[in-house]
Amino acid sequence: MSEITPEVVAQHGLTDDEYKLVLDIMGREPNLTELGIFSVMWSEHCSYKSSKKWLKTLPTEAPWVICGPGENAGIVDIGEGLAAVFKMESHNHPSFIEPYQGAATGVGGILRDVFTMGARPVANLNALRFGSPDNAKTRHLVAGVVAGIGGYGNCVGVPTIGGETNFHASYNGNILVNAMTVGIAPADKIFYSAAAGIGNPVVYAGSKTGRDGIHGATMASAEFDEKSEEKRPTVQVGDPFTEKLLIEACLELMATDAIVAIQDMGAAGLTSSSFEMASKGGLGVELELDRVPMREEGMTPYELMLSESQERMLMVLKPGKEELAQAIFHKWELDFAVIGHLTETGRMVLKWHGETVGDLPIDPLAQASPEYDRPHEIKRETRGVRANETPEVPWKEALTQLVGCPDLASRRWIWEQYDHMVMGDTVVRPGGDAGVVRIHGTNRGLAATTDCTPRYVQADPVEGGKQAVAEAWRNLTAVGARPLAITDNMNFGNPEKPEIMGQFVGACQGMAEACKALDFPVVSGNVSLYNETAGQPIMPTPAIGAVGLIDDLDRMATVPFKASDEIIVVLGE
Amino acid sequence: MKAKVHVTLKPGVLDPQGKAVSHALDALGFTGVEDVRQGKYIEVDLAETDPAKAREAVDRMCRELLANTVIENYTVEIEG
Amino acid sequence: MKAKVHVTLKPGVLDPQGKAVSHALDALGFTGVEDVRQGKYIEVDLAETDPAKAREAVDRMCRELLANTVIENYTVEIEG
Amino acid sequence: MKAAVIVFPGSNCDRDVAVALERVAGTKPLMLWHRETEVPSDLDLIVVPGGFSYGDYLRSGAMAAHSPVMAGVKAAADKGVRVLGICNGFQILTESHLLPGALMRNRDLKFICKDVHLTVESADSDFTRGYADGQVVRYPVAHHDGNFFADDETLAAIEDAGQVAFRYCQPDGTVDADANINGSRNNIAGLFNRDRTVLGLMPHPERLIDQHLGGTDGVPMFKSLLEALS
Ligand SMILES: Nc1ncnc2c1ncn2[C@@H]1O[C@H](COP(=O)(O)OP(=O)(O)O)[C@@H](O)[C@H]1O
Repeated sequence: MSEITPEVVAQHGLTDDEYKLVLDIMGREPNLTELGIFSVMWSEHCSYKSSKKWLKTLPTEAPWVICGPGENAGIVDIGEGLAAVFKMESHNHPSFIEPYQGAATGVGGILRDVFTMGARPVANLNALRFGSPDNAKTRHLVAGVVAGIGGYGNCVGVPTIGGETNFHASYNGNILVNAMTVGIAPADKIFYSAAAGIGNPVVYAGSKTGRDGIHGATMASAEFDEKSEEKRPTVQVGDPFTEKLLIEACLELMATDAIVAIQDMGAAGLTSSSFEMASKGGLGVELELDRVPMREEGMTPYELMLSESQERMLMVLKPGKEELAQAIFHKWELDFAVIGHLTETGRMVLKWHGETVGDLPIDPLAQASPEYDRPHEIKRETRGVRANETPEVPWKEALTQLVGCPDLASRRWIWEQYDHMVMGDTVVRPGGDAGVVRIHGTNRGLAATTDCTPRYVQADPVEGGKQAVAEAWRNLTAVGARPLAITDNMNFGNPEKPEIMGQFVGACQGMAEACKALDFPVVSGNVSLYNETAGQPIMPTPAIGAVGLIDDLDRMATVPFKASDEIIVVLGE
Repeated sequence: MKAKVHVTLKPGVLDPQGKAVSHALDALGFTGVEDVRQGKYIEVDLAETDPAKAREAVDRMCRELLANTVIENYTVEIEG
Repeated sequence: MKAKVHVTLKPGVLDPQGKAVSHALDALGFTGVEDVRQGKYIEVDLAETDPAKAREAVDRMCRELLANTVIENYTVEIEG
Repeated sequence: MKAAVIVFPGSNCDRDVAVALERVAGTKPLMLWHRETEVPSDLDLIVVPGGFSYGDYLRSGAMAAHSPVMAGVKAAADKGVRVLGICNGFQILTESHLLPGALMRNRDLKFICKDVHLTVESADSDFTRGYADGQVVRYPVAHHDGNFFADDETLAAIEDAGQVAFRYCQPDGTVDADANINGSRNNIAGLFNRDRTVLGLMPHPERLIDQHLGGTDGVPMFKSLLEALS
């Protein structure tokens, strides 16, 4: 009797066509572990199956770009032998279900993406969208998310220097929590994920693996409905202390020459990290799953491959470096285990106490994942608002209304809960146009901002996409920085609806145009689709995170008026 | 009446606090500590005098505020 | 054996967490909440099989680490 | 001045304070790992820095207070070596009983990161001689557990012995309830031991040591130490 019934296939979020492709690739029926692997690898979250086609149209190159999209984070040259490494990532659904832990683990995940590449994280930012302030849940969600972001970032000791926060009823049942990290690495010592060297040891480091978030990756891609309550126990708990140790241990090991390739275990944990590393290197891998450090008894290969436990890393080491690496991880009181080695087969072979429990071809699975050209319809509302159509409001009243409206009100309550000064290099704190951190030991600075105005994108996806990029560019120039590049976090509804897909495609078009015009390439990003509750989509929200360079901090600009009797100038139309 | 509420992490949910305490006990030389789990203990004094009603109210407090049922379990004891 | 440890604030020590919970319960519409005190509940699994020795060890753990006796009291229960 | 900074797993202001010491004193401090069982005997100053030692999961500073290195710090403090605990360092010093009282969760339960005003309650110490009695300074705070508590008797003893180093105040120096950001008894932000050889404070002097960071009110503390201990 086969254990793979149509129900089991459906539970794993695979369509009939996709399952046929599975059978083709395997040449036989997969077992449960193998099916689970396909399901996470081909989830929207990991495969970008709806968005890939359009993401490819974004400009990603410039002379200062060291690494564009495709790695854990994007990298740009910032001179004097250094590089800025950054990315933004969403943790929307988990944060709605459990705001504190959801937001906290979102910060943890994005930090790992950055230090995995050899960078010390120097700044965090976030872009948050909540439902209407009148909604009963909003207060609880805002409090939980902000506390979670702070709880994690403060403990890890990376300053949170900026972000943005909007409120709108379309986010009532589906908030957005996008977290961004900026790190600094030596430009000539960047770590990538492509595995190399047949026979080289594959090692595991960090926290133990538990039954956290199994199915989590599939959840992040499934539309929300009433049944999401049942998926609740899939929320993971973050452990920022362990993350801090992991940062220090990884950076210490990176200072040696022991690492061939490294990848954090993000969504879909061991599965996606091992597949990505092997696929990029064109190699095979054999894993002995019984050697994985486990938090609980009785865990199965299926669970080990799909667990989303946090604060874990996978590495390929040079032969003979295991002891050196182990000593460093043990010094930082972290788990460490050699769990496999690279092979020339191009297959992933999973062993469990010596027995083969999974055997899959890597490339067809990792690279031939489905790619869709979904129908789309770009709706552009060209008609602008005319002055004579707006209601007459006495200016004083208008001013008090504006100052009091949730989207313009002061965000101090939020950023005072974030340690925005730790590391001793924050020169522009939150509350300005962009946050600025000094490049340690120099008089230069990195500026960073996150921006998007969803109602513009709603009205006209193309113009709205352009505007988001332009606003980020302006916020950087406003502090005196030279804009370098952006990361994006594309938050949209269900892409199977042509109108939503049109928002996505339009926003990509607009962003691409603006990026080209401004010489402001996209070096990393993240897509979050299916942000809907009971069929109601969120406003289209392509959040832009941007980084710029200030060559001389003495020439930086800040918001406050500096003295009386100075002249005030308004620039632009 | 007084209600005594225990809120503990569900089995299987990572307990960073318990883990850290267990480590620290080890470092202090306490041997034979196999596991530590940390939870909350909350005492609620109520004006209510009917035990059944008190329990019902506290149960609702737990679901709505005191426990995060996504990751936590709770128990309620009512005392005279 | 399992030890159940309750760590509570000494009477007279202000409990900001309890107060905040009490406020929040009020805001949620729970009436008749007179006081809330929040403490910690820690479960320690021990290899020790002798109850008296287990109690002694856990008592020492409390004094040395689990409770801060400047502000907190603790109780220890040992279970088979 | 020979200084050392203790590094616990989870410390995250260790580098910041090392930078401040180096800027002011010109020499790098020694970084002492938490597992060290011995503290060098020729130290003039030991700094216990901010952060989240061991995650601060049980109580802030509780686990660090029992770390191997703290035994050495206590022994050094007994011999009169100056000890400065900042933020988590202050919490560790109270948990180690080098300072009285305890630091509890902030009154409003939220993490607070902002600049606050403090009065210098006594300039008569190796830590504060660069300030004037009653001077108002502006320091950043960044903590979740800075709510200082001591019972009435202990508090009276602290006040009688003049152990209060800093209090939260208004910009004009008024010490009142509104200025008390975290609920600390008597607005206490920093505390000496009886001999004034140990200082613990919640605010971060190391975060205001150059104009780019928004001010230099932290510099006199490191200068004071340098002058006193060289
Ligand atoms: N979630 C947040 N985290 C950190 N800082 C924030 C957050 N939201 C807003 N801020 C800060 O508050 C200021 C104003 O925010 P907002 O009005 O949303 O941005 P903008 O100036 O782009 O319109 C900015 O300096 C921003 O960095």
